[in-house]
Amino acid sequence: MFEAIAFYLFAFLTTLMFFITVTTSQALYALTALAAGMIFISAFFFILGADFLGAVQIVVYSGAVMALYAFGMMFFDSTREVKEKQGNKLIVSGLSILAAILVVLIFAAPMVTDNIVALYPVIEGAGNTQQVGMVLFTKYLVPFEVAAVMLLVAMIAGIVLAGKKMDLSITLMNDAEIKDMKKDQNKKVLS
Amino acid sequence: MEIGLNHYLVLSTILFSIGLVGVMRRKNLLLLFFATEILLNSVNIAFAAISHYYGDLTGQMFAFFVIAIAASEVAVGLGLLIVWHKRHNNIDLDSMSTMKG
Amino acid sequence: MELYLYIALFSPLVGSMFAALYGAKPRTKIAGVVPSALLITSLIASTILLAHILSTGEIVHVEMMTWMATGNLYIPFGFIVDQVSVTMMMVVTLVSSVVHVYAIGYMDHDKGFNRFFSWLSAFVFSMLILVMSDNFAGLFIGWEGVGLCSWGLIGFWYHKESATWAANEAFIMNRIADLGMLIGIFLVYWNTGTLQYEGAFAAMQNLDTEILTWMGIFLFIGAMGKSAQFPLHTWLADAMEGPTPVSALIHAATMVTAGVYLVVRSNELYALIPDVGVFIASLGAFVAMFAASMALVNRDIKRVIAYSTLSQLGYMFVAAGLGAYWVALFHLMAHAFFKALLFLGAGNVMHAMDSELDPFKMGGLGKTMKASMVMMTLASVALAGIFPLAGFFSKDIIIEAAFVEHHFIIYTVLLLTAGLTAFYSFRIIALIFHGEERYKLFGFHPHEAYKFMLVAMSPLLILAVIAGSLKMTYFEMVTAVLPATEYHLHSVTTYWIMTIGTQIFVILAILYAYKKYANSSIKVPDGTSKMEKSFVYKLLINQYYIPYSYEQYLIRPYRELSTIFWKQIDMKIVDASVDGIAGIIYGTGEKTRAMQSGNLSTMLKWMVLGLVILLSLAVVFGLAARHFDEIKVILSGLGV
Amino acid sequence: MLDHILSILIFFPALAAVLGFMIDKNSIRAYGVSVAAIEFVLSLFLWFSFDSSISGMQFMEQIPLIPSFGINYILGVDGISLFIVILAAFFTMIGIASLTDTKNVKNMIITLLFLQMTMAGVFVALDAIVFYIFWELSLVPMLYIIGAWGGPLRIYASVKFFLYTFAGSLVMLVGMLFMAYFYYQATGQWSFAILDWYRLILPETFQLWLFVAFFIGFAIKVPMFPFHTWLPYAHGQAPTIGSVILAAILLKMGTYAFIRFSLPLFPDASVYFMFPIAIISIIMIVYTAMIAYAQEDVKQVVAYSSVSHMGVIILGTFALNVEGITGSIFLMIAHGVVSGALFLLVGVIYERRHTKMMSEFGGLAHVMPRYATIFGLMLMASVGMPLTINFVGEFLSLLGFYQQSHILTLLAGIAIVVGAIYMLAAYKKMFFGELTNEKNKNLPDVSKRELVALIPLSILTIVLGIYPTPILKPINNSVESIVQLMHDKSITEEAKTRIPNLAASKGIEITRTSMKEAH
Repeated sequence: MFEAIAFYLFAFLTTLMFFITVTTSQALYALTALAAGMIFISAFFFILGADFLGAVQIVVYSGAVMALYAFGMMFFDSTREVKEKQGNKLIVSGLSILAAILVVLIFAAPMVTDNIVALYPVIEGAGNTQQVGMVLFTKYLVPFEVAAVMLLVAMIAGIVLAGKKMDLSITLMNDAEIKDMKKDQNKKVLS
Repeated sequence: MEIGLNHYLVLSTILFSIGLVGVMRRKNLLLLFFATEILLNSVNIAFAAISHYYGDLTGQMFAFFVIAIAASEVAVGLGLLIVWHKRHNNIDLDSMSTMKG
Repeated sequence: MELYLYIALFSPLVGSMFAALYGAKPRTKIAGVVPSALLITSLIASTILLAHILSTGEIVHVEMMTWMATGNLYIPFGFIVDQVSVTMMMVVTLVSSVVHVYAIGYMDHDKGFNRFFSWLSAFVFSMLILVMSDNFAGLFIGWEGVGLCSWGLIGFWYHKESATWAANEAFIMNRIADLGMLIGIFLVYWNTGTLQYEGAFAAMQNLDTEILTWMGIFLFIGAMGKSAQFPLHTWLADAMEGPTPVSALIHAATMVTAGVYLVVRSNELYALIPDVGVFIASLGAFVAMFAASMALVNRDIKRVIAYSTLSQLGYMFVAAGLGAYWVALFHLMAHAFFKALLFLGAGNVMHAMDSELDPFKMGGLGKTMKASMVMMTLASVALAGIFPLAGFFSKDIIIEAAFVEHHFIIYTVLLLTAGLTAFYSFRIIALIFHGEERYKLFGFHPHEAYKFMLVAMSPLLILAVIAGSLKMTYFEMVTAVLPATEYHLHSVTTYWIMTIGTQIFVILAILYAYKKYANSSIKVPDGTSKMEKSFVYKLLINQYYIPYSYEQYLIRPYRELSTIFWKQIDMKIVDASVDGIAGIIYGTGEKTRAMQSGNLSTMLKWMVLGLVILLSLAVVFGLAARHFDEIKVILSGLGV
Repeated sequence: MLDHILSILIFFPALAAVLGFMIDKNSIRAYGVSVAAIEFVLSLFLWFSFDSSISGMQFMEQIPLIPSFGINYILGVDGISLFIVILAAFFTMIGIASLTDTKNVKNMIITLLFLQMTMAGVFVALDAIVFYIFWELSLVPMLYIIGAWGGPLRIYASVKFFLYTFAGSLVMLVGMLFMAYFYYQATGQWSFAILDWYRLILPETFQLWLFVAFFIGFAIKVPMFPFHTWLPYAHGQAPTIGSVILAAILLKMGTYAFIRFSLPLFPDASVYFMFPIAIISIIMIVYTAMIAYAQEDVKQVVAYSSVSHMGVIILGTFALNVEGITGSIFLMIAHGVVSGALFLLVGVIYERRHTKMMSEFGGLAHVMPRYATIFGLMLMASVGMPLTINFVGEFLSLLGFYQQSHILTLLAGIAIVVGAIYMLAAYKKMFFGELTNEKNKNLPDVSKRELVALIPLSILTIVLGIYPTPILKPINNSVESIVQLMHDKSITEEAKTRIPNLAASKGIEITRTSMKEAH
């Protein structure tokens, strides 16, 4: 009973948050709603007994990703309202709903068979974190390491991409310098 | 009232389609990234649920990796976003049409 | 004897090549003299062969080399000189020698003099191959060869539109018939296994009548083309565009008789299928009458003579069709002499009148051209079949044969035609040589031809006069290879009544022609007289509207259909459908290019659409896999 | 040297072409002519040392390329391919010799030498993959020739030519792969060797499908109605030399492949499709002849006449008896000579007047008598006058098919009538009549360089028309063995009766097509 109440509550909240994220015209609202949605999702993980995953979700998303987004938004004028030309709403919603129905249909049909054999069964008598650790460092060791390298690469890439000409500051330049820079940029764009 | 796997799957589907809506209607690149996060997370829910109901840890493992990928995506994506913004002073999707065939 | 055979055959070829060497050079007498001399050599060689055959009765048969050999097919270049082919050789070499010598004078001023002799000798060579070959394929070589030379000679004055048109018409019409001939040859090969006359005719004795009938019909179609039988006759009259010596040689004496030769040569085949023979005879009789009727009113000397040739060819086919092969051959020979003479005489007249052909514009030429007048008159008498000239012996016997064989309709037609023949022959004689000197009105200055031309014509004159007396000798010679049917009426009285009756009928026709056309009241017709307005006259002068209808209903539709095929079907359907396929591919590319607008948002929408499609496919296939058995039942119910 | 003469024939011109890049521009013509002449002498040497009493393959070479898939470099000639190889070398030679002053003459000569390589390769290859490679490679030089030296529509024409033929040959490739797969299924070994395939007896349904696959590739190349529309464009736009080689040799690839592949591999299917193909051929013959009559451009007349004649070749091939097939092979050579000469002749006048419209001419016989004479000779050969080279082929082809069907042969025989119509009409328009066009008044007659090409062709036309035996005999022997093979291989009753049994009728043992020699 408690589980059901929790599920429906968080389901409602997550849906709402995400809905706000995709519909609001304020970037800041969207960011906040997304962060909230992420935290609500971790609740499902806890309900499902995947404690470690829930913790990671909160740490990574709300901590790291959202912080990154927040920093990113500082580069742009995030306070100004985002102008978005809207296309045909009917197509957008229609396609989405159609996709949803189809996925549900697929889920409803063949997945609920019982002949799925667990590849890495839950180990009795061990906590979730323990289990995760055991599987992650035995069976998924190589992917895990690869994922680590990938994160490293992504980090470097992020720094390199974003950090180009970090030392330039438009506010500190005079008009002539800005003009020069613009010219340079234009050239680059053209090339 | 028992909450079964299907409930989670339906929830995941709903979130997924909200993500799709976002992907399709957002013209701001940053907000588009938000929508992709939603997509990834909706799948994570499904993974975790399946993992739970079948007593198999594979789902959780996949969810981990999805999170890792999401994190790196954000890192690289934001980097690119900043570069674009520096050049063009906007991050409007409609301005990105150099791949016109 | 083989040496003489080769000399007879190849000296015209050498002559042709010799003249061809001078082809692009300005005219020179030597290009005419050498081929003529070589032709006379050929004539002498043929005469020796004739003497040999007459004295010993031996047939000369040589096989020079293999032409085609593949599978079971074996075709050599083989030549045979027997009683039939030696007759043809004599006719061909004799008439062509005369014509060559004559043409040296006639073509005197033409700048294509050298080319003319090259073609003319080449023609003689082809004709000799035709008559001397010992197989159907060799015959076909000659057959096409004479067609080619005829094309070159009709279109000799190639700057004249009408000449080239006539040349092409003759060639194409002959080709139509040649197709029949080719099919006939195929039939012979696949049914007898050989194309050699000897083997083929021997094998034919055991074949079905039906196959033989088809063979006979197809071979005869070939003969119809070359001998200009109805309905392929129109080219012969148009072929008169060629120089007159050509008309004399090709379109009177030799090439057009090739069809008769073919039927005579294949007598063993036609003897087996008398029904086809009757058809040939009927067609011949029809053409005899039909052509003679057109000759009645024509206002072109050469065309009149051409129609007369056509009419006489009809006679020959009657004889050949009725089984009187030797008679056909005999008439062929006699006809060659007097008709060539007639043409050459007409050539003299043309020469004198600056190529004017309308006899109504002549008249009274007898005073200046006595020799020509005598020759043409004698030739016409021979043609009309008056005793004792050649025509009497050869032509009357055909009429008699028709009577004896109880084909009375043919007999009547031929008899009437004999009258018509006499009438139209003497119509032009009267118009040209007698009556008022109308040419003065048009400012012509006629003169007699060169002496040597007249001398050259004299052998023909002599033969036209005396050929009849050779009848029995000839009969004995040629019946060694042909069926020896003699045509005698049972009752002597009937014979005399018929002969004298025919003679009187013919003489009356001649007198009528003189009365009508030799008087001084003849004017150049201007289309106003009552006769010219009559329907019959119009019908005849327009050749029964046959050339007109060919032009309207065959040539023009062919031309239009060709254009439609090209412009409409080939370009707009066949090619366009190919281009259409390419166009569809290009078009899809152009259309779908809009998808690649480069706008990320649009592309994302497409991505979602793709996702939806994939998902639907998954659902469909999932359902199909689950309900496979039911679907199978439904499909089998639908009959798939 | 004899052991590798075929490889030498293929790769010598290619090597020479590569070296040709280093040759100075001024001496390239002499270089090209001498290379082509050596090639031609080599091909004559091949003929000289060819044993015409053997019906099978000779001068076989075999080098494994991909042994695990049975792809080998196998070469060999028999009577069927020998003369086309010689003809190809011959045309390359006179083509280069008579080449008029074009831009980039060096590239042209090098391209022609490459083309010679591919042509030789196609006709001597006995491995399906090697055959296919040369088959496709031959498109490239021709594409370049049309695209680089062609008329105003050259890009369209060359792309059409390439895509059309390429699409067809892809279908053929699928057929070949399936054939090899079938061979693998039947024997447990991969093989692309044609002589291995000859031994395979296929079920009738397979034969039908494979026949169709091969047919599409070949038919487009021939080109057969309704796939012929690339040809007029290609000919119309190609430079003279391109048209000559295209008509004389490249088109023969299709008909040659019919005899090399379709007939012996699928005898039952050949019999099954005999009448449909015969009807297509008849449509080809009559329809394109009529189109030729309607043309205003003399080159198009010759181009369409090519299609018409190819119809007779196909008809002869599908007569499926010795007379017909021998005739069709002979006609391939004959048509090569005659149409090549006709295209050269058209090139002569185009060179002088830069137009091919017949309405521009008229009365040319007055100013160019020698030209008119040679054109007349070739015209008569094209029309099928006896004692010219074409007649032998046409006569035998039609004679052969007459055994199969009387009515269809009668219809096909219309070729000799309609052929005469368009050719004579074209000749009349060009050469006869008064000389009306001022521009034509001072045209020079054929030059020495042009005569270098035209005289040998004229001599060939007549000599082979009078004495075809030296060519007919080797062809005949090889064809007999193929017909016998087809008879032995055929399954259905109809095929057994349609294809004659030579061994029985002749009472002699005909050597089976060289399977022993292959291994």
